[in-house]
Amino acid sequence: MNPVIPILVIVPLACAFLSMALGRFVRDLPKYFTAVVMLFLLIASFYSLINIGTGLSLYKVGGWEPVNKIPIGIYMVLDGYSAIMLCIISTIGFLSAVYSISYINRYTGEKYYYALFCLMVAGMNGVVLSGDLFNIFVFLEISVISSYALVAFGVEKNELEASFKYQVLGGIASFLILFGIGFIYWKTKTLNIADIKEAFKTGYDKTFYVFVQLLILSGFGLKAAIMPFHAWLPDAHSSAPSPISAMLSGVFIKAVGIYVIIRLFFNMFVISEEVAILITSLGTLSMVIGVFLAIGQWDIKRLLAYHSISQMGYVILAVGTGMILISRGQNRDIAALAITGGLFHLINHAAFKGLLFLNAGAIEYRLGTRNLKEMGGLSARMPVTSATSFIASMSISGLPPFNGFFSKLIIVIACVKARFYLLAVLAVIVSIVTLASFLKLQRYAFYNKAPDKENHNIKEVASPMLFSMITLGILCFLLSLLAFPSLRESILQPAVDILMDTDTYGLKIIGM
Amino acid sequence: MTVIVKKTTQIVAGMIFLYGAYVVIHGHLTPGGGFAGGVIMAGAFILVTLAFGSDFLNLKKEEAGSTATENISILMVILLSVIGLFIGAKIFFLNFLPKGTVGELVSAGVLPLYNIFVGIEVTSSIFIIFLALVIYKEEEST
Amino acid sequence: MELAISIITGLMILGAIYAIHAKDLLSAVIACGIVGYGLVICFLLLKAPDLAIVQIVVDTITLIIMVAVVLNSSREEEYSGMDSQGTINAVLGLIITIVLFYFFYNAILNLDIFGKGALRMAKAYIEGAAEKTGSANLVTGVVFDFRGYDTLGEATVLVTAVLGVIAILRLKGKK
Amino acid sequence: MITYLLCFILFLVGLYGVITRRNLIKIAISLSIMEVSTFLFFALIGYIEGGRAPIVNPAEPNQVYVDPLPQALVLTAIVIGLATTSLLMAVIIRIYRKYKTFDIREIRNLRG
Repeated sequence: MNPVIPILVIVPLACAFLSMALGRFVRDLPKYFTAVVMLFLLIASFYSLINIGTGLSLYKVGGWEPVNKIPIGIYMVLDGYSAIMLCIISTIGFLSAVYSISYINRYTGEKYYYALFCLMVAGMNGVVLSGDLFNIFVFLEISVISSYALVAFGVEKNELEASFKYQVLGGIASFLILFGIGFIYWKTKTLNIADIKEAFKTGYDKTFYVFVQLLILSGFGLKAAIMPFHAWLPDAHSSAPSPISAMLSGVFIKAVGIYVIIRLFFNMFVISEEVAILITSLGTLSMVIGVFLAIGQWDIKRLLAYHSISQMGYVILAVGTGMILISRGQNRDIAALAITGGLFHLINHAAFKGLLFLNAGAIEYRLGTRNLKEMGGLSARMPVTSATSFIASMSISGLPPFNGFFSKLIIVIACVKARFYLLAVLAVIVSIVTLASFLKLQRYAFYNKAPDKENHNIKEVASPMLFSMITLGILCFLLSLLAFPSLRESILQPAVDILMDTDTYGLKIIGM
Repeated sequence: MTVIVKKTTQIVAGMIFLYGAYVVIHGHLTPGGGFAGGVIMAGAFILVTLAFGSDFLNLKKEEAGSTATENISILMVILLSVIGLFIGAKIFFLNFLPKGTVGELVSAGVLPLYNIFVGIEVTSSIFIIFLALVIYKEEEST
Repeated sequence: MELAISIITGLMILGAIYAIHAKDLLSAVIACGIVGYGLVICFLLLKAPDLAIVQIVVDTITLIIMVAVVLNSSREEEYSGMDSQGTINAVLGLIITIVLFYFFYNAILNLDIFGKGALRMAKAYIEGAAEKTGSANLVTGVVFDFRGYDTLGEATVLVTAVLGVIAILRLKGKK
Repeated sequence: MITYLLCFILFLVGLYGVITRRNLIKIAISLSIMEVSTFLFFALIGYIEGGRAPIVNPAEPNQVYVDPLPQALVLTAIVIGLATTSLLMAVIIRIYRKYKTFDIREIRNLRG
């Protein structure tokens, strides 16, 4: 058994508690310790991505072997799909932690911030690595509770209100998920995802099955802010401190929302056409409505938050298209292409949305405002922020040669090949509207004349923040290399294979 | 609070605390365990705080002490779970101590240790939550 | 057995409805506490003593915290009649609950009847747990040994909440 | 059957409360009612008729026990519920100090 798997969860947990215990004596310890630990996680997760290849690695916690082919302990599973997600979490996590070193010194209680940050990362790693339904719930709660606290970290009116809304909707989501888990246990008498898959394959009652899928979909959909459940996202993501906004938008909604939905609907449930169509239409709805809500915003972080809903719509749309094709038994190559596009966009979104929120944080750090109307002329005063923000804006709008272009291109090609022409057209239109919205952002924030002359002391932000922004800017270029077939096959293809392997995935894990 | 309340609390809280400790230590034999015993012990502390009020107790100091206890005990739980990675079969969460006979006080390997550390952790956590609310109220009003 | 639990659950529902509709916040909080104590009795009837012990203390502590919050602030629920948004919410809430109830009713028709469930994953726990973990209390055995990883997560959740509470109750957020 | 239905009705009462109430404390109460119903649901699933509480007595083998796994899950979930409730109460206290009201209609800085 591969000892890296539990270490990926244990190390951030231990880091959180150690920095709480030692932060009392050494004041500056938590921030550097957190950054070092995140660097370690970055190395470990890239190591596991390279190491895992097309394989599948299983860790039986406590060493409990299955009895009569029924798993009795908790399984942790590392495969291509979770390895990609781990890399996203640790990359953005590391850069946000570095960025926080100079950003968070405006706040009091820094050591609580870093402890909660580590706990959030530990929770997400736990969710991603888990192969057990209830274990997913427990680790989801760790990361979600720490994100509640981090959203309210500024303890001003807006932060508290956003955190309250988020907690209420998150609470409902948790209970829906818990009820869904109860239903699944009632029917199958097991909690292991692979085992549940095998139990579901032997036949099931239709009404029960649809009800459970709806419970799970609405529960995790609330966490992922898919369209009818999106109400908390713009508030929470715009009120949090900027590195946390980058984590929430760039990683969090993916790790605890989209990742789990995709994992459960491909590798636990037997894909049914109605639910596939439902997921695709929810994705389309998020994509279209999110962007139209974004275009009227003047608060820079709210604008970005609405774009997160819209961009997540792309991912769900692509994956849903793949699900429809699989459930209809049509061409599996096109389904694989659609899922590839979805996963590729997931990775890209983490890079450019993380960067955009860090840019917004840099602007807020110097100007003290988030209102676009009060900005202007920043391109001369903050050249690095301006340049990286330009890269990210072009990337999210899908202009070549940036990464967003390639993933959107793959999604559109897959939709056209699957003969969903309407979806393809909508995807292109939404991309154009996104471009318009970001041109507005660029113009008002960086190129317009400043509204008043008092901004003479505005200068570029400190070097840790610059480091994070520049690295993400470079990543926006480099990730477009994933579109090339050789890289795509070695990194994205294993994940897609795991998801497409709906028949033997469960048997493989139980047999291990 | 009146003298009667304080005197009664002294006796009752001690008994509640002992009962909680009993539940924690016998967690692997009788109903209860680290969580049940931990919340009972926290109840004893909360009772004392409610009865004696903040004039008598130095709340800030208590809170700092509880936080340290909590961190150390959760670190011990993690340590117990990680020890399995370094000895014997190299398995995370291995029950590495001898199991003993079912029904005896010293049995079940590491389970009593988990119970004790989780009990301490739960006690201090719930006590801190309570203290944080009380302290906040007082600081707000001054 | 089924009858007794149904009666207690019925009382809990009444308590819950009262808690939601009471004008006085203090009585609402206490009604909510009663719902929690009803759950304790259900746990005892359902042969779950561990849960009963934990729930009765946790419910009391939650009640103490909630009562403290209400007593330190206002007790009255300011409820200035129904406005349009309120009506929309009420209708929406009713529709959602009715639809969910209908789905639930149809979904559970073909599942195991109360008290007649079979064992699958838990069979190994009951048959071998005492030997495998050495613990006479099967729940402790499951919590700390078979699913010890969950328990680590659970303890972490509690610590996370503590950190969160301390962080939120700082007097000043920014320097 | 009827017990499950009543349990779900309890859940729905909580959900209805969360959707319709305008008072922060009432919303917290509704959430904790939903929480209670979920715990009850798990305990109901695990019950086996004629089963004993899951504490093994080595002197009496071959007994029927109720399913210990849902109980372990509820034990975990109760503590998680306590954690979420206390965090929610902390935020509610802060909000009350800032706005001097529990009414959600007056706590609306964030819109649009």
